[in-house]
Amino acid sequence: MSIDMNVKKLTKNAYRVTKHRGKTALRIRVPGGHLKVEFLPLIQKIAEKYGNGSVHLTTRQGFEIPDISFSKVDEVNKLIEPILQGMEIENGVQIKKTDEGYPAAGTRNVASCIGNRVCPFANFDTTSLALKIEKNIYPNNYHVKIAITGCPNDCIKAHMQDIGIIGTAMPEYDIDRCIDCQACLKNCKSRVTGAISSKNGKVVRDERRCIGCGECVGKCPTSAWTRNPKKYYRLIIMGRTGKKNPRIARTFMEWIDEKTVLAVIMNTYKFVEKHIDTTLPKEHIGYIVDRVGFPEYRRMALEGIVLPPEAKVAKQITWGGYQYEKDTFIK
Amino acid sequence: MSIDMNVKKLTKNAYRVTKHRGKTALRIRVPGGHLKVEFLPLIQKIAEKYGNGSVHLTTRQGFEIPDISFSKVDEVNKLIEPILQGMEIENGVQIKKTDEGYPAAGTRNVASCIGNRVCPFANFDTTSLALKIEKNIYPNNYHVKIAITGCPNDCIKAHMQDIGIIGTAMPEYDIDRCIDCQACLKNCKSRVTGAISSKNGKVVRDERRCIGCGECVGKCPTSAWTRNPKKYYRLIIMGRTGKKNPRIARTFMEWIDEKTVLAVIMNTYKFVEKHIDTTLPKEHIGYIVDRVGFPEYRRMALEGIVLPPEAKVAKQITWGGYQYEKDTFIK
Amino acid sequence: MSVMVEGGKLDKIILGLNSEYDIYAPVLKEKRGRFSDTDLIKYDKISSIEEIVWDKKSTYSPKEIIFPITQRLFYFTGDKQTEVIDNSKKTMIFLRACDINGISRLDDIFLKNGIEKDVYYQRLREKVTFVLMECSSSFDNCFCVSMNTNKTDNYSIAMRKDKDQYLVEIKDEKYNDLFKDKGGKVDFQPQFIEENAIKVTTPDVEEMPQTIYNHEMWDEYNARCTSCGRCNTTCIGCSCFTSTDIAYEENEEVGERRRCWSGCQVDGYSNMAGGHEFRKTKASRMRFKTLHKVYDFKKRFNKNMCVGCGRCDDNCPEYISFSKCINKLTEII
Amino acid sequence: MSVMVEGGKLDKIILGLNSEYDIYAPVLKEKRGRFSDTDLIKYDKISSIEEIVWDKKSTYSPKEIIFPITQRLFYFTGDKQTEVIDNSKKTMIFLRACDINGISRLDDIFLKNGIEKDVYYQRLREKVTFVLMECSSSFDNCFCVSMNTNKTDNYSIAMRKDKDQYLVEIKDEKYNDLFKDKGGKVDFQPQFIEENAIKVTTPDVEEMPQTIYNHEMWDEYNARCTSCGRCNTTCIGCSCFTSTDIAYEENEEVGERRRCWSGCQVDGYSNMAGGHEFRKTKASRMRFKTLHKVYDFKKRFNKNMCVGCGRCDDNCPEYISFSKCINKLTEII
Amino acid sequence: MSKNPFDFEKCEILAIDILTDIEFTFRIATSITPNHGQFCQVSIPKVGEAPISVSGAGEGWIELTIRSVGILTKKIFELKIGDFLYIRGPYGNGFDLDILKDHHVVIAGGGSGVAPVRTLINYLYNNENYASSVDLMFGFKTPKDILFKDELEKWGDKFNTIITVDDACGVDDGVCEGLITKYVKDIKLSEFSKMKVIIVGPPLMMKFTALEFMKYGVNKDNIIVSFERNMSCGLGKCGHCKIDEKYVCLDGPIFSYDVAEKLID
Amino acid sequence: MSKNPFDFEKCEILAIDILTDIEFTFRIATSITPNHGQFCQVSIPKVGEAPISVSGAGEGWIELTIRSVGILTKKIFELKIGDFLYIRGPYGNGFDLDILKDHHVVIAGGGSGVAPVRTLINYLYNNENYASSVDLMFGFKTPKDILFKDELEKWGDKFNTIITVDDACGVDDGVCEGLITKYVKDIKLSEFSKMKVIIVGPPLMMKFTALEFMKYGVNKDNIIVSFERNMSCGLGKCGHCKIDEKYVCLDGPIFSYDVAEKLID
Repeated sequence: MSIDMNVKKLTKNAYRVTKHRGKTALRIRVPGGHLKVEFLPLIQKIAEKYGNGSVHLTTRQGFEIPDISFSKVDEVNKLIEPILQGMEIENGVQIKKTDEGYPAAGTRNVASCIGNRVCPFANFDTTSLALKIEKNIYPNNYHVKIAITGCPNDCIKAHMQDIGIIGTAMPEYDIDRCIDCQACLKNCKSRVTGAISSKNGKVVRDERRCIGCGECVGKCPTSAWTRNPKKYYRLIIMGRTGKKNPRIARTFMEWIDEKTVLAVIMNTYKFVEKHIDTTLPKEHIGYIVDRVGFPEYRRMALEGIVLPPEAKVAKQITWGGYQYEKDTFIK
Repeated sequence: MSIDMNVKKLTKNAYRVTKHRGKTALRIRVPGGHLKVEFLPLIQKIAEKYGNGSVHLTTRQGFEIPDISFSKVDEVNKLIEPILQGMEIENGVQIKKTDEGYPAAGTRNVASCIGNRVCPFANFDTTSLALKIEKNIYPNNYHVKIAITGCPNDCIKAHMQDIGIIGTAMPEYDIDRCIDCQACLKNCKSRVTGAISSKNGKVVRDERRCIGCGECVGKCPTSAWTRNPKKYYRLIIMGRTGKKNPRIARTFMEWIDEKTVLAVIMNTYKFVEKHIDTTLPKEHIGYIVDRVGFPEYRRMALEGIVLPPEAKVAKQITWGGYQYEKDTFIK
Repeated sequence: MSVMVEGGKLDKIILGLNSEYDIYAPVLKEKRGRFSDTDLIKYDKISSIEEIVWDKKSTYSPKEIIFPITQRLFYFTGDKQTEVIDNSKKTMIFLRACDINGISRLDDIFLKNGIEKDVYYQRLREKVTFVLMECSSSFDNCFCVSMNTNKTDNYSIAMRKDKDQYLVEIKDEKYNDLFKDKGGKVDFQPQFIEENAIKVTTPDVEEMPQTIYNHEMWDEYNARCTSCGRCNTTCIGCSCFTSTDIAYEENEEVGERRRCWSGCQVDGYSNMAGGHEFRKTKASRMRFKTLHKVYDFKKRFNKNMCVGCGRCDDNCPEYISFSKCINKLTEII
Repeated sequence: MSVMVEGGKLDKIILGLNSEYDIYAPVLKEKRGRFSDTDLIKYDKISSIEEIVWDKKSTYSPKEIIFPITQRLFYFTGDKQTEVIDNSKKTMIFLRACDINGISRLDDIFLKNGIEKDVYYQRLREKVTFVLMECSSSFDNCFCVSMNTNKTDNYSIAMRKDKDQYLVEIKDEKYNDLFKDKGGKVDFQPQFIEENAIKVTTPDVEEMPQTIYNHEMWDEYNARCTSCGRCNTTCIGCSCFTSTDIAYEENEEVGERRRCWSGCQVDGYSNMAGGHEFRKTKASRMRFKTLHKVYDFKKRFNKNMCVGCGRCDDNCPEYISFSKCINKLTEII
Repeated sequence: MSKNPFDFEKCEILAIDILTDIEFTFRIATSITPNHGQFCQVSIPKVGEAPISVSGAGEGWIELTIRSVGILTKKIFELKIGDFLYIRGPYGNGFDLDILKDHHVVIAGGGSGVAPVRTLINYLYNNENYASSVDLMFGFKTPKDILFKDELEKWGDKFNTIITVDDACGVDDGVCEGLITKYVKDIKLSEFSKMKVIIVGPPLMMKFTALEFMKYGVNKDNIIVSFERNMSCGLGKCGHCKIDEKYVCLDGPIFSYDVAEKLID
Repeated sequence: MSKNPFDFEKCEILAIDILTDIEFTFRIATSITPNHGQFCQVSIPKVGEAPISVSGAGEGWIELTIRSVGILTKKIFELKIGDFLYIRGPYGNGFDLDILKDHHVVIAGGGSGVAPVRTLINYLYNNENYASSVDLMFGFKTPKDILFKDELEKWGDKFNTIITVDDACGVDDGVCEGLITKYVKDIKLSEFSKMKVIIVGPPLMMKFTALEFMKYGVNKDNIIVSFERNMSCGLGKCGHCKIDEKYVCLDGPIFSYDVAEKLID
């Protein structure tokens, strides 16, 4: 029989149309990038039996198993049931039919840096937040890219995502513990934003310049700097690569809490739902915001949210990035 | 015995200092992100025996195996010999002692999107180029991040790298095969840079606007558009995240060949060698270029290179990105 | 007469013919495929038998030789008009049975439909000599047997490639001399594909039930089809075209009237001047195409337009199977 | 007298003492550690015995209670100067044997070195009552036994935590009344650590060979040490400080003279006004510290400064082991 | 060499009649004698070619009523008397006069649908007894869109003529308001069997008008419609005008409604 | 309450002698009577405190020769006669006069190293027969850096006095060019065993000058040096001036070279 494959369904099933006729590639999500190695043998088996014995590690921290025949998709879907079970359902993701593969692919794997399970710079457990977000937003066909990074160094490249979540520390200063070694100051000056200056044998933090990396805490030999135990986040939005207007994400909110992060993300989906131009193949969120305007995005993103007192929200955003020609958005 | 660990050596050995005292994490390189699954059991074994049974998939397409005791580093180094053998040495990387783990970590794993082994949009085999580059530059302690993407869509986020290599297609047009369906035009207008316009019942490509994504070729139902079989690349440079000045990489060269890509990379290392400020902990290439100036980088990057005739080179670059305060670089 | 000829000798014959003939055959265009590092197989002039691709189906059919994608009809120079008249050599086309049968469909339209013959087509068509390429096995997506287009005797020469040797039947005696002393006589008659993996049943009705017009079977194509038009452009039978006048950019006094392939699947094909579009939805276009290929053409010309070459299925980027669509239609009726 | 007291009753004793004493003990500061989601253990005032962390070593030693990190010496108001005199309550410090021995090193410097006593230290020091916390087992990096600092009898009260009960020896009889009727008498004497996993041999020389000055053993620290100063700040024995005068920002007429901890490992410590730096390299600083801790202090005070609490090793972000350094030095001599 | 059917004739413009802002009638010099309802391919070289119904014909001339809807027609509108249009044709089947003879003929036209029946009406007008009776119904969007006003008046002298506009725009001009289907009932519908109804206009107008007549008992095979398609080659080659097995340029544009309604597009 | 050793005395500035652009001598009113070579902690409240050698002393006053190198000394330079300096001290051991008695004393000073030996020289000048013989050697960078010019001339009357400059800047001012080590040979070095050599100046100058004298046979224990360190508390507490087991503020700044050379910093 000739292949008659509804490729739109196939791609929603987390398979992709490849360059090779009749061959597809399965994308396995690894929310937060953290994987129990007990799943590796299954991935190996699928690659060896149905693929070509290789996997591609994706930049979103998933596995892509290439070279699977269209005709084997159903079989593979049955096989990956333990992965759906262990990596999605056990994490609270709602998937009705567990033997039919991934129920959606639009919303991409929620990526995260290794976070404070390992990294000394990370301000929180990125993977755990990734799992919470995954639970809230997956499955979903809207094309949204979310990444989470433990500190403003942004190893995960959250600046290239639709929604980037940066863990920030609110550094608190005990002036009497400070010995004026200036380790924090020097580090902040050379590696961060120079938010710390020297004053009268102690240091002063310019809170409007501080990006909350928390490195002053790490550098301080007397614990004069400590983190406020509350978790703070910076939310950056609408970064992207793409062929039209690659640009880095810009700060939307600062010093917000996890509850707010999650609520803004849910509101963002509502924004997409309301404003997406369905006549286009798949309008990405960033282009919707461009089209509809940041103020409307801001309005919807904040809907129903009671902001924590420390929170700051961008009133306007200048996006920048590449605009290959003057008429990039004048058409 | 008390731990006396030269952590600088440890980190050069591709282990990292973690948040947990005396515990490290091993980073396994997967050049080009493409992995034979036969290596998975070894990774699993290390994670289970020496780590905590989990791995983190890094955004640079490697594995990070956390929670390994400092005291087990030598043992683990012996164990990963087959990985060094199979993923580095067999690929031509020179590693003298194969039982002492990775000989360097500064130059990061060369990342690449899945490329044209799978992706219909990719303009070349990204993984193969990644392997060639890996062979040329690894091991090296200079902190350099390189990523390769098959097309200007840049799924690998090459725009956040020190050196981003974008595979481009030189589309060639056979006017007599064109049926004026405008599939290329509409796609270019809505998804790319609008480089194609309609003229007299045929189309015209504005070569100064074309970013070489090659999508016109993919869209054309008559093969009026085909790729010039030569491989072309765009080289973008000095993108980064980081806490100081996150910014997207900017175009340094366009329409260059692979030979030039490789030569510019080697010259870039010479530039680092010459100009790095060794009094700093590890000065990243982007900051060296900022300090020394683009013209000097340009001069050294081009040294000894005979450019292909189509090649274009940036005369100057405006970097942009975040500058948190007006004095970010005035100190 | 049939002979067995070595490739080298065949090349000499071809070189000899080149003064009189443009010889077209499916050839490989390296890395000119839709995806990077993929090749394109299309018809082009050859000067060596080696250039011919035997083991794969060409992406595009040979129709473009006699029905060029872009064909100039008139040149306009100031107030003058000049008919464009083709002065090329005779053509010899290496092609398969399905395509020979496909060209007969083109003949129906261009030479038999209406009162007038399409002279532009006719002039190219009359130059053609067919060299039948024997299919050693059925390719993916072929269903020529179902369409009765697996066989033909409409050729002058037939050929089978057998490693470096070629078995050649010279059916048109005027070519006998070419092969004299070039190879040993053999008992060779081209074989035809007798079975395809894919089997298609065409609707066998005098008149299509009106219910088919709005039948839900077409609906799925609204979501699936992207109107790329590859099923039209790769089809040996599709003959639609659009005429355009242009004035050259360098001198608006000079211009041309030309025609280009168009196709019922492509956006705008059914547009009227003024904007009305008769077949807006992809479902309606799919219906139009399907009925044309396996139903209404037959009402007019007593044979189905579709020859089962399968190129539409080979090339559909959305993996829509036309053979499956035909079977679905037949089943519904 | 020794008694066994329940935690609840001990809390009541503490509440009672609070009017007269600030009671300091190692307590847990949740999520205030160097890395996110890690805790800090440091000395602070307690009001319940429950607050005390027994099973882990504190990051910082108790020295900051008697030798505050920042200590004001004088206030300046216009032309007037006022000596800053501490009026706080008496202090009771829960601490371990090594730290009690460590404080004797501070006493050597502040009270015995030179002719003058450091009155600021003296005033705080005189308020102190030691409550010995018995170590149930040696912690990571401890080498008190090697330094002969595992034991002490310099305490008023000693305590062992035994689940919810506390075994208490009241050595200073003036505290007997506190415990009367609060618990049953037991036969309890604090035990001391008799062996550490880490063993250190200090250099046993009258005079350090001059060759040690430029010995290559120090070189590695140039690359390894980052001059963060944690080995100084966490050390119970380090007593160096730097004085600073400031005028307050809000009113330049008013200001203070204060002193802050400094340390030989920290950049600038050995700088002269005018810029000359005596110990520029990290190797030279490591040498200075090492010799001070296990050699020259002893020449002056007949005991090594280092008490083997191991906090330097606990906290070195570069994983430099001081115990290993001492052994290396001793081996070389 | 065979005669080239794509070749075309250069014709001088003899007169231009401005009917509305966007509808002009061009009289051009030519010797062709089209049937009623036929069309020509009209072009300006280097601009384009379009199918235009013949709306008038006489000795050595024909008339083409052109609606300005695109680049070509816009260019044509810029032409002046003495300039040239280029035509080939006539194409298509045209109306079969024979079947109308001695019948009650109703001609219903919508908008520019009037053009292709103009010569037929004038024939019936000039041959008063050819049809047993003639009714004319013409629908336009607004009063200013009404075409051939003078002639409509002239025809009204002999034939029962109903002119409707979708929207009278407040002008009381003696025209009726509403779709023409509304006024079918006003036609004398006594002799169903012999009545011939010709409907020309946009597809939906034709469909609903036909249904309306059928409601009153007119047989499908007595209804005649004229299809508008983008006839391009006029020769049955280019495929643009194909519906089902029919090529409008060859087999049409005039179809009996019983044939037309069954065509699956 | 115990006496606070950090407490300090408010002293009026009696005179200011501008030696060079960056070296002033302040005479202040105080009743302290420092030994030769001792230093005081000098401060301006709210600005800071610094160790300054006593360069002169008399009845009810001392002199402090201050080099402007930082914030505090810059502020001090802004003071005028009648303003106040704040001091505590004197600190340190000072020179042991007894060991110089009846010896050939050589005093070698580099730069501002002259200040701490100024009172000693004046003592020897005023008590001419205390030492058997006195040689003075002073090295400065350039002629304009020469301190105590008038006194140098005065001393030169009684003592063999060699003044050198590293760079004469083309001025022939009667001074020698070159490091003072070069001129050690010019000193009458007949009685090695009884010669006492006092060297004050930067660490390297002291080291190489001592070595030079030793080359000529002067014994280590007859060489006396004065250490410059950033003495801060002056009380042996703050640790800044510690070298090996020595606290410069307590055990120094004057050390016999045989002790000094062995100290491992």
